[in-house]
Formats: sequence, structure tokens, C-alpha cells
Amino acid sequence: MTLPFDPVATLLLTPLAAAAVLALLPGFRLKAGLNVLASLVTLAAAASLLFSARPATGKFLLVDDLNIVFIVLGSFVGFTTSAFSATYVQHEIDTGRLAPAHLRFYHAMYQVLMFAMNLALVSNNIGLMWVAIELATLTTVVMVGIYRTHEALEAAWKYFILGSVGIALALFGTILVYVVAQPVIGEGLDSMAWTELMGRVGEFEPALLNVAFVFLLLGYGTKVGLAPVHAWLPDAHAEGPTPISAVLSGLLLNVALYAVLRFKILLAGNGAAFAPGPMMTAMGLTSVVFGAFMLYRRRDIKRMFGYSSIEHMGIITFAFGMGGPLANFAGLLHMTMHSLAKSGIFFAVGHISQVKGTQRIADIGGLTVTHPFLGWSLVVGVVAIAGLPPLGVFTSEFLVVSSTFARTPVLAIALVLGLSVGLGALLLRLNSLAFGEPRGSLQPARASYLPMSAHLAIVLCAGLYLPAPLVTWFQHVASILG
Amino acid sequence: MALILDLAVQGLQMLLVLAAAPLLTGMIRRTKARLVRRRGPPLLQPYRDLWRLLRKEAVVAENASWLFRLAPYVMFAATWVAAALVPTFATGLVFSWAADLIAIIALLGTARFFQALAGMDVGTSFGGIGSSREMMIASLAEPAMMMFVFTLALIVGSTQLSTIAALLPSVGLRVSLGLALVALVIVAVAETGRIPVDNPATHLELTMVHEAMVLEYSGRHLALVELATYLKLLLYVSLIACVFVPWGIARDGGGTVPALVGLVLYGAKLVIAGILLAIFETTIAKMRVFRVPEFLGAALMLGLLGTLLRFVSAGF
Amino acid sequence: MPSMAFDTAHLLAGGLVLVSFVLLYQDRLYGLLNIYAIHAVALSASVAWQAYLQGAPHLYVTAGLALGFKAVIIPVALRRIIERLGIHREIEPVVGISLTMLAGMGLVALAMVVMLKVTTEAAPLAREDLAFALAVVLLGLLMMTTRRNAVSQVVGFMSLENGLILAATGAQGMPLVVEISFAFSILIAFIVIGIFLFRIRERFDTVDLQALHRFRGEAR
Amino acid sequence: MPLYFELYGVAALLTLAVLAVPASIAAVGRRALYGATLTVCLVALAADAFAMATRFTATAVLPLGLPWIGMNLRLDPLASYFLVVINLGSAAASLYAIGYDRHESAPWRVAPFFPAFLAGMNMVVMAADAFTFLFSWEFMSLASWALVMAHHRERGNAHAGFVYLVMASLGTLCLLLAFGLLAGPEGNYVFDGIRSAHHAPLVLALVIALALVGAGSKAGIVPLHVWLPLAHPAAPSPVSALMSGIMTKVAVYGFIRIVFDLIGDSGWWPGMVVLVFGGVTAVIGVLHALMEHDLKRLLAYHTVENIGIIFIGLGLALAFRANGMTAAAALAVTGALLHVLNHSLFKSLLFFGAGAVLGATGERDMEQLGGLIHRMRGTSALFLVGSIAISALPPLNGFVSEWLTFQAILLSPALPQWGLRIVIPGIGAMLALAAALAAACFVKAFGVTFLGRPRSDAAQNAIETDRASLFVMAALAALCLVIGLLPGLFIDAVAPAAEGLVGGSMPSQSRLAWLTIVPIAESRSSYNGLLVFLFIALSATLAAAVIHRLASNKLRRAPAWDCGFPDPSPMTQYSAGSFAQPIRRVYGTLVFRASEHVHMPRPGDVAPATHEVTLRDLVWEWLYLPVASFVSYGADRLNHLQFLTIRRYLSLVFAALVLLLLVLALWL
Repeated sequence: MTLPFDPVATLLLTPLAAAAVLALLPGFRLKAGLNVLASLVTLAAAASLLFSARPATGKFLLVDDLNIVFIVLGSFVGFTTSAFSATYVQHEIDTGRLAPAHLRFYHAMYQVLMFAMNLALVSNNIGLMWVAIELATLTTVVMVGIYRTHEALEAAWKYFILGSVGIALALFGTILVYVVAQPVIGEGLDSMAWTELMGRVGEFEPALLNVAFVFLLLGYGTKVGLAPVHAWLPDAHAEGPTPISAVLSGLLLNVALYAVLRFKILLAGNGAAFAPGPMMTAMGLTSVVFGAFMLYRRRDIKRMFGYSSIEHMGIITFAFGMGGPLANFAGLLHMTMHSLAKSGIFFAVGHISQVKGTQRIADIGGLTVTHPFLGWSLVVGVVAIAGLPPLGVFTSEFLVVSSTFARTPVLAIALVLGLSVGLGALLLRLNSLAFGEPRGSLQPARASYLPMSAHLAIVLCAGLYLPAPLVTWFQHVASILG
Repeated sequence: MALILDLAVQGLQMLLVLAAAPLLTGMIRRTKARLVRRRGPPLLQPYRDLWRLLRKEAVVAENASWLFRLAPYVMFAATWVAAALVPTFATGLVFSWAADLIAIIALLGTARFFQALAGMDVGTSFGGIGSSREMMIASLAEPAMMMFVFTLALIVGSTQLSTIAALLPSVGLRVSLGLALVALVIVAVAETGRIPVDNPATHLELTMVHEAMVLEYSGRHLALVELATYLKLLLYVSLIACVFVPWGIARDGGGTVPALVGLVLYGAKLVIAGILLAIFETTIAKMRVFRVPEFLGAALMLGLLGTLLRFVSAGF
Repeated sequence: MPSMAFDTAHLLAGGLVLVSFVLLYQDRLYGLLNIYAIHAVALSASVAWQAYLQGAPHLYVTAGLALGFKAVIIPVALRRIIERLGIHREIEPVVGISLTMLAGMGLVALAMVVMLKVTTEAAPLAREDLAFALAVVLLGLLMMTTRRNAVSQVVGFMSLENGLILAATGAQGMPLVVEISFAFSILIAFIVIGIFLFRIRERFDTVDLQALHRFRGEAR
Repeated sequence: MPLYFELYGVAALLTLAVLAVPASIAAVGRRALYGATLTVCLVALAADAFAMATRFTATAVLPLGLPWIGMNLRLDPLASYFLVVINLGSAAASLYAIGYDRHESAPWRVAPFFPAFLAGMNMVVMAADAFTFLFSWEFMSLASWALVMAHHRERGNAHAGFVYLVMASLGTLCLLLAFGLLAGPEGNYVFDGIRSAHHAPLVLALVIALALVGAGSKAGIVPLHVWLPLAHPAAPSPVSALMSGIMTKVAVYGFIRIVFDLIGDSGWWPGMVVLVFGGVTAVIGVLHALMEHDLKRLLAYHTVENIGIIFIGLGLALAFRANGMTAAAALAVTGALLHVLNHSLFKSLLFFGAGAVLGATGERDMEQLGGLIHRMRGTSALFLVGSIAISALPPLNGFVSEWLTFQAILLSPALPQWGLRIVIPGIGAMLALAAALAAACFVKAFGVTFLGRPRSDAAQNAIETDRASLFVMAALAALCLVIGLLPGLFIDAVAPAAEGLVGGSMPSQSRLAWLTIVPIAESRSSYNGLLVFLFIALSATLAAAVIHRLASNKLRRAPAWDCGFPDPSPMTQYSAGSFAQPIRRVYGTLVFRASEHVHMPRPGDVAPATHEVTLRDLVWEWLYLPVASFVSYGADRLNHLQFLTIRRYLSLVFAALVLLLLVLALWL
């Protein structure tokens, strides 16, 4: 049966075509509009995947329950961010922080990024996925450096070097997986296809699989931003344009996590292999505690939320590392909620730093007085990622902690301590940002609050009510994750 | 019919304590005077004082509030009721179960509360001194008193004074009982503002406690305050009497003869207690205010010790 | 014949590790570049041998790529840059060379232990190859972390990547090898020397990474 | 049916919270809002009272919360009792807020969160699964936090809010761990499942400890009380009353629900622990209150004290229940539950009074007040009633519950465990000490604030507060009196709740002659508030009548006597500090490491003599500062990781890789 249009193809080709057009088009507004439009189409395609019949699994492309979560989430965040970036970049141009020359390839890059991520998600081939993530990294490197300031360049350079080392490690792991698979499945592409690997993983050589997983965890973990291989993340978040920070936190981290998860499932399929759980749990816990402590001494608001992303990625990795239906469900939910909440926060922060003309926490204050809407949105967002009800993150943290404590109390206690340390830091900063005597300029903000409000609203609703289909679907995915 | 009789007896008791209180004080004063070779005031002097005060007009400070004028009545009434609830010559009176020992102590607390507030009302420094010291002393005296109550409750299994008075003789001698007695005496001395804690006869001394609180009172108010003090003293004496020398107290429904016997014996107990107190006060000197906590702390410790002894021995 | 083939592959791969050690040993940039050229040659030789063994002609492309691009173009280019930017020619090691060598030994041992635990289910050839490749990768990382100059770090990264190529070609009939090697070469060439060196050139007088860290992100 | 009333009530409150955002701009809108919350609370109150009277029990499951278990709600006697307490206090606060709104500086920051806060408290009590419970619990904390931050620009309030929310979340996490243990790895979070499940003793011990920390941090158990005196005064007065009078009771409810209901019998030692914590809390709380000169902080510290008293009762109940002494356990738990109601009443009353003073004078510092009894007659009279009640003096309600607790303590010799036998008398002494000190403290609070002469112009020119506030306070005072006079009725009302907790209840009181209450047996102990009150009233009026008739009733106003040399300056009055001095001398050196420095200038020197007192909060110094300094130490050390060079970061990656490889090489 042939659909009138092939969703997967649309998912991949729309961004690619859009990128090509955007690279050639002149005129900023036009580009921004087209950018939003393309993202919208991508989103539509992704959404259609939910309803239309799944396309058949090909040699290279694959759509299953696991990655569809990521695809829909990613293209949604991509769409809202493109809408946000339109107003944001407009403001940057008006204030002259960015010359149009710098922005010539901005939107094209954005679409390339979208393409790369979608490709990474739908690819059925571990080599292809590696290439896609590599591409995504390079694009973001360029976009992080777009301000061409001292700081931006250093952040980009750091990101680039660490990123490529991570990529190299990931490649080595990929090769090892092939080497493991090749004697069983035989030479050629089949030994790199998820579907094949999943089928025969039981017969693989466990010891070599372990080595492979170490490299993959560190390699893709670099992208996820797990401590101690996180170093690029805070600066990249702080120095790049805010839309990119939002995309990084809301999208790229998830895509890298998706890769890790795939390989985790693979290893879980092989009984003899040393379970990947403990390693992920350890790294996750490290990231939680590390990120929580790092929140305290931050002076730059965007960098602070970057570290908070490290903390939350740690929670998610921890949850998936623990495994089990509850923890996996919690991990998925937390991932969704975090990418929505965090990108929402970055939208708010973007407007705030534009209004105040600075990213220094010390120079921003009393937002609920000067800019009520922005201020209260920031409060809601921070409350959300601090894991307080009635927002969605609370549900997932509830499940993670409660399900962990019954099994391994020590880990749960460590997690709880990390969480409370982080919570303390966030509230401390929130006090000085949103409350107290107003600091910084009082001029009204010219911004579209729609994307931000949409994200926070979704997080709020999810905290109150999770629709049944979503739940059953998540539960199914959780069972896949084992 | 019986109810009316009971009510009559109850009323009799109330009037009795009211009448006996000044007499007790007068007797103590006279005995003390005699002990120091003075002739001293006549026994009935307190009645005369009260009557004179009652007939004088009351002089009230300008910024005194309604509380200042209300307090004496509350103090008097609360103390009176409390005193009337302690069995004097007969147990099992009709209203004696309206309040047990804890409630009686609490009633005295109410009286003290209003007294201290009255001391603060006019806004003079002396009143404040009195109130704060009174409350400090009370904060130590009440726990000690509670310990005493515990000891009794542990021995007799009741905080109902009638029951205690009825059952205690059968218990016999107990160490903890002795400890409790000492504790109670100390508390009584402190609560009634006698030497060595306070000097009822003094004025214009920075060491005074009770007198400082009522410094601003005059006329009928002062009379009520004084009367309340007398009643309080009587209450403690009759409390000690009914707990530690309960002999001769008439059982309920015992008829008139035992009641009369109890009445006589009660009078005797009062006399003896008064003399003892007088001797005690003349032989001892008043202590500094900040020695008082140690004094009362001793009472608290004794009470606690007695209670613990009871708890331990209750095991076997 | 298999033993012979095996020994040759073993020899070439081992040679690559050896050259990595020599790279570690260098203390002058030009020398470093020359040795790196040799490294690339050794790589291309072993890749070619693998191509011959596996009868996979497309691997010859990779071999040629390694030979032409890595053994010639990159060293020359780097040499140019060094001259143009007037980078001083000594390598500033973080810890003493000898200590680094010792660490290298340890890493090679680790690589062997990790890989040889693998039972013989995987083809022995692949196993040996992988062991050496892992050693090369680790040595490359070691070099990146124990050298201060940007150039030597880049060289370290490239030697690491050579190890990857070695592993990839060692894997029996692995697809996309050529594409991956291309991607990597382009990555290195295009990005490292291209935009970034250029931009950094326009900002700083030297590519010595230390200069990048005068600003520490927070010290605003 | 009452359950649905409750549900609609909560829904209505939440809707109001949303509507309040636009409505709170105009004063009219806020009036209407508070009026609406008032009506909702009254309706819910009626429903709950009905449910309590009829021992109504019902459950409902809403398709919210955790999808696979839904949002479980349950109404049983215990829940409905606490709902009565909550909605009573909430109704009072709403009515008071109508009047208070005029004094409110940032009403739009109060109005939206006020109904949300009420809804949260109602939800907690109705929750019947762990998720709903914690969700509502934390939601309640969050809403109250927002209310505390209403005046965020005043100095110290932001800090108060910070400490509050951190402590609250910490408590929530502890409860979360507790429920995690109870629910087990497969996560049956529904309370029924938890009840039916069997738990190992160690698990139970852990759960009880966690529940004590979690619920205790919200209730204000020493040493987890530090947020309370910061946050309660910072909030607007109606909210202070809610937080102090009601929210702490919700915390008590949480503790009861977990320790009494969810986990069955758990040995006698929990009772011991709870008793000790309760006793220490009561004494430390009241001592702090005595040292405090800020009226609202003083009241907040008294909340700590009363929570201690409640926990003493609960501890006794646990101990008795563990030994199967049902009657005694029922007595103890009844005392505790009754004190929950009483404290909610008089604490709200007192906070309303403090709010009225604050509104009239703009002062919370008692050293600046005085003489208000002349200008604010109604407020002062009602505040006096509240003071008598909280000082546990007859014939008001505070005394009744403490009397019951004492009676329960007197039953302790029957306990078989030596530890309890030795400890409980000490606890009794502490209880008595706390009561006596509370009386002292309120002589200070009332005497310095309302009596004497004004110490500032603000106090000089104070004006009586509005009618609504007066009406609320009068109603609460009347309730305090009624409970004090007719305790039997209320003891019987509590009976169903107590029965569910300890499997028994006190003998029915209301049918006894003269409405006396007799906990165990008449020969043992009895109390009749009504008679005592009538006695006092009669004899007082009698005395007054007689004296005025037979003797004189003339009255003359004259300058104060004061031993002959009165000083006109109001500064010569006894201040709060000087009032507390003797007690500080007695207890302070031990508890607060109090130290006084007197500087007396030499004769001829015109410099003023100075006297300063330093009090140290040892809990803060020994528990909280170390934690804070540890966190900041860790933050400082880890912060260096932000400033490494790329090479160092690479070494991190490298190290991680080598480490993991070593793990593989050596251990596998």
C-alpha cells in the first residue's frame, strides 16, 4: 500500500529542501517565516506518523514505538523553537548584536540540524545514525560560535574538540558492535541494522559487547552531557543564541540519549553481557550530584540552566539505568517533561536577557514586579524543573525515587540528596531573579509569549492528567526498554 | 431532700473556708509576733482590715483599664472556688467531682494569670517586676506540683481529692509520699508568697514579688486581693491536711456527728499548721530572688524522684 | 598462507602502535609532523593489506586517502601554518616524556587485556587488529591530554582517528568504511584547519590553546 | 454524598484561584472572591460535620494523577474530622481576609493563591493514594510559599520563603521515600494496598522515622521547626493564621495517617521516640516564644509548642496501643485530636488579633506597643480570651485537651516497658513546664502589647479594627469557651476518628450528669468546666453585688502610685525584654547559651549605660549551619571544574574511559 505521502520521507526531505532554499534566499523575515513553515510541515509529518500506519522497516529507515516518541517530541520542540527564534533573532538584529552577514546561514543551519536529528532518529543503521549525530554536532558547533565573540568562539572550540573526541569514541564503539555482529549475522549492512541486531543479539560475544558499550556510553554520553564528559554543555548553552540553547537542551541531548538507549536495549537482549544498567546509573547519579552542586556558584543565567540540564539528564539516565517498568516509564516521562520545560525556560530566559540586556544573574531582579508575565513564567518553569507539583516533572521524580528506594535504598538516598541540593540552588537563584527589589532595565518586553506559554501549559496539564493512549504507549516503550 | 442537704453542706464548706481564711492568717501573724516577743495584732485583725478596706473608696490609676478592676473579682472567685473544692472536714461533697486536683491547680493558675496581668496594667515598673517574677516562680512551681499530683495518682490511682483522702490512710507509709510532702510544702511556701521566697509583710523592697503586683490596688479591690491571698494559704494548708493527715475527715453520707468531728479536727489541723508555719518563717531568712529557682528546682527534683520511685516499685 | 597473512597484518598493525609511541616521544613540532606522516603511511599499508586479504577493493580507496591526504597534505599544511603563525617549534609536554611513555605502555597493556579476554569467536585477525587499534586510540588520547600545543593535540587526534580507521578496516567487510574515513578526513581538514584556525587566527596570535583560556567563561 | 460536596468544594476553590488572577485587580473582586471562598468552606464544613456525625465513609477515583491507579480519594471519620478543622479555620480566615484586605499592600499577590492553598489542604486530607497525597501535600506547600512571598520586598521575607520551601520539599522527599518503602518496587501506591501489605519490622522502623521527619518538618517538630518562625510571620495575617493554625494540623494528619493507619502495630519504641520529640518540642518552642518580642513570631513559636503537646498525646497513644491498652490509647489520642481542634481555634484567633494590631499600628514589635486595651477594646478582650485558652487555664478549651493528656500520662504505670515508665513522668513534667511557661509568655504578650502605656505614637493613635475581623474573632472565642464548658460533646464527636485509629474510644461523655467528663472512672478523675465556670461567675458577681451594696462602690481616678515616685515616661515600664529576664536567667543559659553584657560608665561619665543580651539558637548553629557550609564547600570545590582548560577536560574523558575499561578488564 502506498500512502499519498510518505511521512518519513517528508520528515527527512522537508528540512533538507528547506535548508537548500534558505541558504539561497535573501531577506531575513522571509527566511524566518519559511523556517517556521518548514518546521511546521516536519511536525505535521511527525504527527501523521502517530495516526497513519507505520511505514515498512527498510534497510536504512526504521520507525518503531521507541523512536516515534523522540521524533514527535523533537519536531514539536523544533517547531516552537523556530517560532521563538523568529522574534528572538529579529530583536538581535534590531539591537545590532548580530549582523545579517552572520545570520546568512543561520536558518539553513537550523534546518540542517532538524534534518540530522530526524535522520539519527529514524535510521535503522548504527553507522548512519553515527553520521547523522556527527552532522548535528557540526551544525550546532557553527551555530554556537555565531556571535563570534571571544566567549562564543571559545565555547564553540571547546564544544568542537570535546564533541569530536566523543564522536570518535562512539565510532569505535560502533565498529566494535559490527565486529561482534559480523560473525553471527554475516558481512554487510545487515550487521549494522537495528532490526537484525535485535534479532540475533543473544548469540553475540558478550565480552566484546561490553567493551563496545563502554565506548558508546562515553561517546554518545558526551553529547548527552553526562558528567564527567559534560564539559562542552554549559558554555555552549551560555554563549550560543538562546534558540540554540533551547534546541540543545530540548532536542540534541535527547537524540544522543536515544542512541545510548538503543544500545542499552541491545545489551539487555544479551543475557551474558554485563548489564549496562550499573554504568548508566553510576554516570547518571554522578551527573545529578555534580550538576546540583555546580548550580550554586553560577553567575550567568543561561549557564546555570545548562547545568540544570546536566542534572536532569542525569536523572533520566539514572532512571533508565535502574530499569523496570516504573523507572523506565518515569525516565520517558521525565525526558519529555524536561525537554518541554527546559526549552520553555530558555524561551523565557531569552526574552529576559534581551529585555535586561544582560545574562548576569546579579543584574536581573524583581522580574515579577517589572515584567509580571515573564517573571511568573520563569517561576513556573523553575518550579517545574525543581520537581514540584502541579507540574509534570513531579510525577516522574515521584516514580523514580519511590521505585528506586524499595530496591536500592542507598542510590535513592543519594539521588534525593542530589535533588534537594539542586532544588536549594534553583530556589536561591529564583528568589533573586523573580522577587526582591527590581534590578535592570524596566522597558517592556517585545516578544511573542506563545511558544513559552505553550510549553509550560503542556507541562502543567501533564502534571494533572496524562491521557490514556499516551500512557499505554509509554508503558509499551518502557517494556521494550526492559 | 438529700440534694438540698448536700447543697447545704457544700455551701457550708464554701462559707467555712471564706470565714476561716483570715483567721488562719491572723493566727500566724500573732504567733510570729509572739515568737519575737511582740504582742502582735489581735487574732481578728485581718477581718477588721478587710472591712475597713471594703468601705474605703477605691483609688484607681488614671490609665488603669477595665481589666484592672475586673481582676480582683476573678482572682477572688477562682481562688475561693478552688479552696472550696478541697475537702476540709468532709469528702464526697456534691460538687467535689466538678474538678480534680489538676483542675484545682489550674484554677489557681487562672487567678495568678489575672493577678500578673493586673500588675502589668498600670504600666509601672514595680508591677512589671512583680508579674515577671511571679510567673517565673510559677513556671517552676507548677511542674513540681504536677509531680506531686503524679505521685498521689500513682499511689492511690486517682487525682480526685475525695478519693485520695479516703484511700490514702490505707496505703501506709511510703518513701515517695515523704518526698512528695516535702515537695508540696516547698511549692506551697512559694505559691503563697511566704518567707523564704517572698515576704508578705514587706513593702518598698525590690525583692518583693506578690506585693509589687498589687501595689496599685486600694479599697475594695485590695480587700479582695488580700482575701484571695488568705484563701490561697488556707487552700494549701487544707490540701496538706487532707492528703497527709486525712484522719477524721467525714465520709460522705456519714451523717452529722462525723461531720462535726471532722469540723473540730479540721480546726485543730489549721491551728497546728499555722503554728508550724509561723515557727518556720521566724527561724529562716528570706532568700535572694534568683536563689528561688534552685529552691523550687529542689522541689521539682523531689517530686520527680518520688514519682520515679513509685513507677519502679509499681513494677513488683 | 593464512599464517603469513596474519603475521603481516600483525606486523603492520603493531608498527602503527610503535609509530604512535614514536609520536609520543617527539619534542619538536616538525619532527612530530614527519612522524605523523609515517603513521599515516603505516596505516595506509595495513589498510591496503586488509583490502588485499578481504578482497575488498573499496578499501584501497581508504588506503589511498590515508596515503595522499594524511601522509602528505595535512603535514604540509600544518607546517605552513606553523610557519605563517610563527608558532615556536618546541612541544610543551605536561608531564615528562618518559613518564608519558610509561603511561603509554600501561595503556597498551590495558588494551591487550581488554581485547584478548574476548574469546576466539571473533576472527583472530580482527581481534589482533582491534587490540592494536584500541592501543592506538588510547595513545592518541594520551597525546592529546599530555601536550599543550594545539598542533600536537590535533596530531594526537588524527593519530586517534587513524586507530579508528584501522579498526574499521580490520572488521571483516564492514560497510561505509570509505564514507566514514572520508567524513573523518573532511572533519579534520575542513574544520580544524579551516574555519576554526582561521577565526582563531583573526582573534588570537597563536593557536596555542592556552590563549583560548585567558577567558574562563565565568570571569565576566 | 459529603465526599462529593468536598470534591465540588475543592473544584470550586481551584476555579476561584484561576478566576482570582483577573478578579484580584479590583477591591470589589477580591471581596467577592473571599466571600465565595467563605461560602464554599462553610458548605464543605457542613458536609464534613454531617459525615463525622454519621461516621460516613466513601471512596472515589478520579481519572487524574497516576494513570494506572487514578486519583484515589477517601472520606472516613479521621479525614472528616480534620476536614472540619480545616474548613472551620479556612472559613474564619476567608471572612477575616475580607476585612484585612484593606491593610494588604499587595493584594493581587495574595488573592489567587489563597483559594489554591485551601484546596491543597483539603486535598491532602482526602487523598487515598501515595501520589495524590504527596501531590496535594507539595501543592499546599507551594501555594503557601507563594503567599509567604507576597511581601517579597520586605527584608528577610525572601529568605524566609527560601528556607520554608526547601524544608517543605525536604519533608516531602522524606515522605516520598517512606511511601516508596511502603509501596514496594512494583509500586502499589493505593492506601488500601499498603494497609493490606505486610512489611518487615526494619521497613516499618524506617518508615516511621521518615514519616516523623517528613511530617514533623511541616508540623514544626524541633529541630525541624526553624522555617516556621520565619515563614508564618512573613505571610499576611490571614495566611499566618492558616499556616500556623491549620496547615500544621494537616501535617499532624499526615503523621497520623501513616503511622496509625497505614502501618499497623509497630512495637512500643516509636511511641517512645515520638514522646521524647514531643516533650522537647513543647519546651523548646515555648522558651523560644518567651525570648521573642515580635508578636507574630511569638505566636509562631507557640505553634511549635502546641505541636509538641499534640505529639506527646500521639506518642502516648502509640505506646498504649502497642500494649493493647485500648482505653488508655483512646484517651491519649482523643486528647491529641481535641487539642488539634482547640489549637486551630485559638491560634487563628490570636493571629487575627495580631493582624488587627498590625493593621492598626503597623507594628509587630511588642516593645513599640502598649496601652492598646484603651483604643482597641474588642480586639484586646478577644485576644485575652485566646491567651487564656492557649495558656491551658480553665474554664477554656486549651485546658481540657491538656487535662486529658495529663490523665493519659497518669495511666502510664500500667505499661510493661521500663523505658516508657521511666521516661513518661519526665514528659509529664515537661508538659506541665510548657503549660506554666506558656502562661508566663502570654502574660508578657498581652501585658506588654495591650496593657500599660503606649510606647510609640503608632500605639498611641491606634484605632479599633473592622467589624468583620471582630466578628470572626468573637466567633472563635465563643467556640473556645463552648468547648471549654461542654467538653463532653466534643469528646464524643472525636470518638469515631479515635476508634478508627486505636480500635476503641473513650466512654460516651455527653450523657453523664451535669455534663461532667470522666475519662476512666469517676473515682479516678473528673472535670466539669460548666460547673467550675458557673461557680466562678456566680461567686464573682455575688462578691461584686455584696460589696457594692453593703460596702462602698465609690471610685476615684488618681495618678499611679508606684511607691510614690512614678515616672511619666512610658519607657520606664517593664518591657518585653525585662519581663523575660528572670526566665532567661533560669533557663536561657542552658538552652540559648544566653549571655548578658552590662557596660556601666564610671561616675561622672555622661555616656549611657548599655546592656545587651546575646541568645544563640543552638539548633540552627549545630544542625543547619554545618549543612549549609558543607554545601557551599562542595559547591566551591566543584566550581573549579568550570574553569579547566580543554586539555584538562580531555583528561577527564580519558580518565573516565580508562576507568571503565579497567572495570571491564579486572572485574569481568
